[in-house]
Amino acid sequence: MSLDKNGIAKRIAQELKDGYYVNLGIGIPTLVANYVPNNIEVILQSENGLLGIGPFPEKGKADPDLINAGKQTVTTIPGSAFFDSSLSFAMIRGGHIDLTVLGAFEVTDKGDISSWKIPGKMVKGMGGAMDLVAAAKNIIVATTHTDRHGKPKLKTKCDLPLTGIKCVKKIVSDLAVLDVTDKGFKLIERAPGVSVEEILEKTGAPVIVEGDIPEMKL
Amino acid sequence: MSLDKNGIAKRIAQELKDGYYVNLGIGIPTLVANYVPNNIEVILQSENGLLGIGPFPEKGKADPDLINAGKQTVTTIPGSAFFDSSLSFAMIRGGHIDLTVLGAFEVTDKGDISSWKIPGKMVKGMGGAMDLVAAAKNIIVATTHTDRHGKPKLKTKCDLPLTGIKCVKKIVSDLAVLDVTDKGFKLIERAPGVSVEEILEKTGAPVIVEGDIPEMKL
Amino acid sequence: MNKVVKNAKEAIKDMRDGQTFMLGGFGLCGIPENTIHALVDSGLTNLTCISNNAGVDDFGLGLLLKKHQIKKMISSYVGENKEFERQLLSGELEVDLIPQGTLAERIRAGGAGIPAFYVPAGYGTEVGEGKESREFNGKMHLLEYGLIADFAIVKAWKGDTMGNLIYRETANNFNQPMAMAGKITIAEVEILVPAGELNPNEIHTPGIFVQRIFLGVDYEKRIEFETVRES
Amino acid sequence: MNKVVKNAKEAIKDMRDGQTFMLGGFGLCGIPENTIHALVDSGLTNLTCISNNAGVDDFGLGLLLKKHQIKKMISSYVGENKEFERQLLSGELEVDLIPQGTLAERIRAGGAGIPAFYVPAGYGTEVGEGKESREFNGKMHLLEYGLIADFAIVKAWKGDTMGNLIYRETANNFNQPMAMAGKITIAEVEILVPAGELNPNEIHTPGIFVQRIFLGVDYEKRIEFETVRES
Repeated sequence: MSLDKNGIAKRIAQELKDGYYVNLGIGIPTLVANYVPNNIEVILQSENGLLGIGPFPEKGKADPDLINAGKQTVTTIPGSAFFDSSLSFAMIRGGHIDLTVLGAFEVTDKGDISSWKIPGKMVKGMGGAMDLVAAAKNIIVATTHTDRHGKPKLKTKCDLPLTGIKCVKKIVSDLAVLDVTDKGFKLIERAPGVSVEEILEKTGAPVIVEGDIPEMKL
Repeated sequence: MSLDKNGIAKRIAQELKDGYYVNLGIGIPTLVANYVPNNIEVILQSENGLLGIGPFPEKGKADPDLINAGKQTVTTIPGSAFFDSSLSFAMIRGGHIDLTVLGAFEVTDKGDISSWKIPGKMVKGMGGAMDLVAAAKNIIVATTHTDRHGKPKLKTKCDLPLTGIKCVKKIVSDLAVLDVTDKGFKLIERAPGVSVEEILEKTGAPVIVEGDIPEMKL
Repeated sequence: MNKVVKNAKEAIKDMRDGQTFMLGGFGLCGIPENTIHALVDSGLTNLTCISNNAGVDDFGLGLLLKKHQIKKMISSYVGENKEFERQLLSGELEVDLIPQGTLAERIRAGGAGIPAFYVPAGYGTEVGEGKESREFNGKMHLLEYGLIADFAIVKAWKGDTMGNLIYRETANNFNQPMAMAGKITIAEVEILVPAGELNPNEIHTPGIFVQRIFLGVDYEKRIEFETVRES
Repeated sequence: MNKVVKNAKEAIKDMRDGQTFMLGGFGLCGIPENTIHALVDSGLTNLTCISNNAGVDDFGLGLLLKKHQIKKMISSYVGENKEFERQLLSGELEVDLIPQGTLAERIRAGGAGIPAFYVPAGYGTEVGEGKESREFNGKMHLLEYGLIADFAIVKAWKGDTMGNLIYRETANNFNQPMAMAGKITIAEVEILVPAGELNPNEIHTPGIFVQRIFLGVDYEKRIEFETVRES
């Protein structure tokens, strides 16, 4: 059975390691924070100028000077730090972030990603997405395997305007975990009860399948 | 009579305006701080990371964490700020310093300056001098008119390695004040009792002399 | 030296139609509310505005957009604003969208006297079209240029009479780099103290970057998306 | 997450002959004294050192120079050191002199993922020889490259267990940009506190840049030129 949003977030959380500095995009990626294993410490960066994002504030305690990159009110953890936007992107561009998780409209087997603009629709802007994908050491895309019309979002070429090229390293979808390798997509895990055949059918690019593909353990 | 060091510094202090941010080089330029007119406020920048240099500390009160760019112990004035070297040179390079005063081995009528290296002698390095001269909006050179062998330091071409080109705007020497104009040196003032003839004779480049040249008022 | 002005109106008194200004803030967090209101009252038009975001319909930059005072926006993300969308689609408003980190760095570079620099962001995308590119360390980069503005308008938490500024929490954001990049930088602050009362180790923006400062009033500090913990 | 190490010896345990390191400080102000002593004890050789200055004969970097551990210095000003002069003139030591502001910016750029940028400093001088140059805004500039190092070794005043750092007065200098530019950044501090005790508004170097931190001991803080007021 395909995963829901929380399932995807839960699987991505397994990629976290103790001491990681992580930037989580808006949407499913944000949910990853809810599944950080108890035995490790992960520091969340918000590109508007915060290291050490804490949980949302209690009701009535929101501080207008303390928001995340999605403009939501947040809190901080002990050991947090505030800084300006240029230093924030120095962290990102300089490769100091260990892991970036973001959503996508399309991802290719070369690691290209489209995530910011749909022709004909209002263009809101790329925000920090292009900086993040261009510089992150390790990018995981959190996405559904197909769009709401059932069309593959994992393809050989992006039809929508690109956010970055040759940058995505791994995809965690509602159906599978795939690595982006020099030779293209490689199937790593299946969602519980989802067959390799279904994954291949719903992927718009060749997928390398080697040996038995295990089910995700969630 | 030619000015002594303090006389040169005193004349340069007349160029200061209220609210100026000023970087003073080592040597005669440092003395300028002693002659800031009482009715104006000038903020001194030290390129190692301080805005608002105060007087030297009282005996026994030197703080090893608080030095100027000449590595001397200093104090701060109310309203001072500390910052790192990259921000310090952002101020300098970005043109935020109103006036830079520095010494020189040679200056040309094009505004070129040599001040950091004498072939055959130990090279200590340029420190911040090249950054300062390349970016300052307004550079005054404080110098003796001739070297200790009596040779002109104001010339048509620097013989020593350059610190920067086309940057010096004004020279205050022990004999005269000269502007560096598009057409070369222009005599502005004479030191008290020094004749125009003496200045011309001791300058190694043509000097524009227009009308009566007033004596400095010190 | 006197950098203190009475209010926002006095701070922008010599601003002219057609000029370029930078406006600090991220969303509605850390925006210079007093000066925005003074700009609305000024009736200045044909302005180019460098701001990460564009406010909402009835607050922040949205107020200037509604009065058609802005000719061009230079931003990274301009959602959350219907009037903006309308003007953009009708061609009344010109928009230059820039990756957020590149925007922040272009502003810092402008203030730091760096005319141009290379970044990887945007290479291979439409952002890179028409731009110079070059390979460094096996990776392609775009040449990006420093940005300065006639006026930089920033909001800080505390300031002193010499223009030294301290920002609070994530209300720092674009305010700090923009303070460096204005030919004239105007700072409005919630707390204005005499020189010497701020700890010189804690200053984010040294006073050299700030030409005018005033004590802001009546801060609304509107929250864009109030999000609270589920209990 | 555990960034706290016992001492300087542990902090540099995996440093190798021939590596490049950055060393914070300006003159003898703000230098990482503990780690310098550990480097002397380590016997590491053939090192390339990026440091604004070179210490004095019997303190700071001078101690490493005396033991011939440094192959190459990248600095802006190297006076105040006779042994340095001797090694330089005899050809034992290689020196790359860089304008101080360019050096600071190259280090920040390295840490910020900017591979190259343009500055006016040095154009038309021997510093510009062999370098790419280009005109911007009617003025010539040199292309300069970002710098990183295998290790950046910095000294801060206060630090916490997550690596957040606060510098004191002019002991900040090159420490802050260098902290950004080490593949491994080691920070020694005078005061080490648990995470949460530093005010997050006051942090100069966010912990993300720091991999190892320890409480330094026995700081001498030697003054290079003690200058006092004439009474």
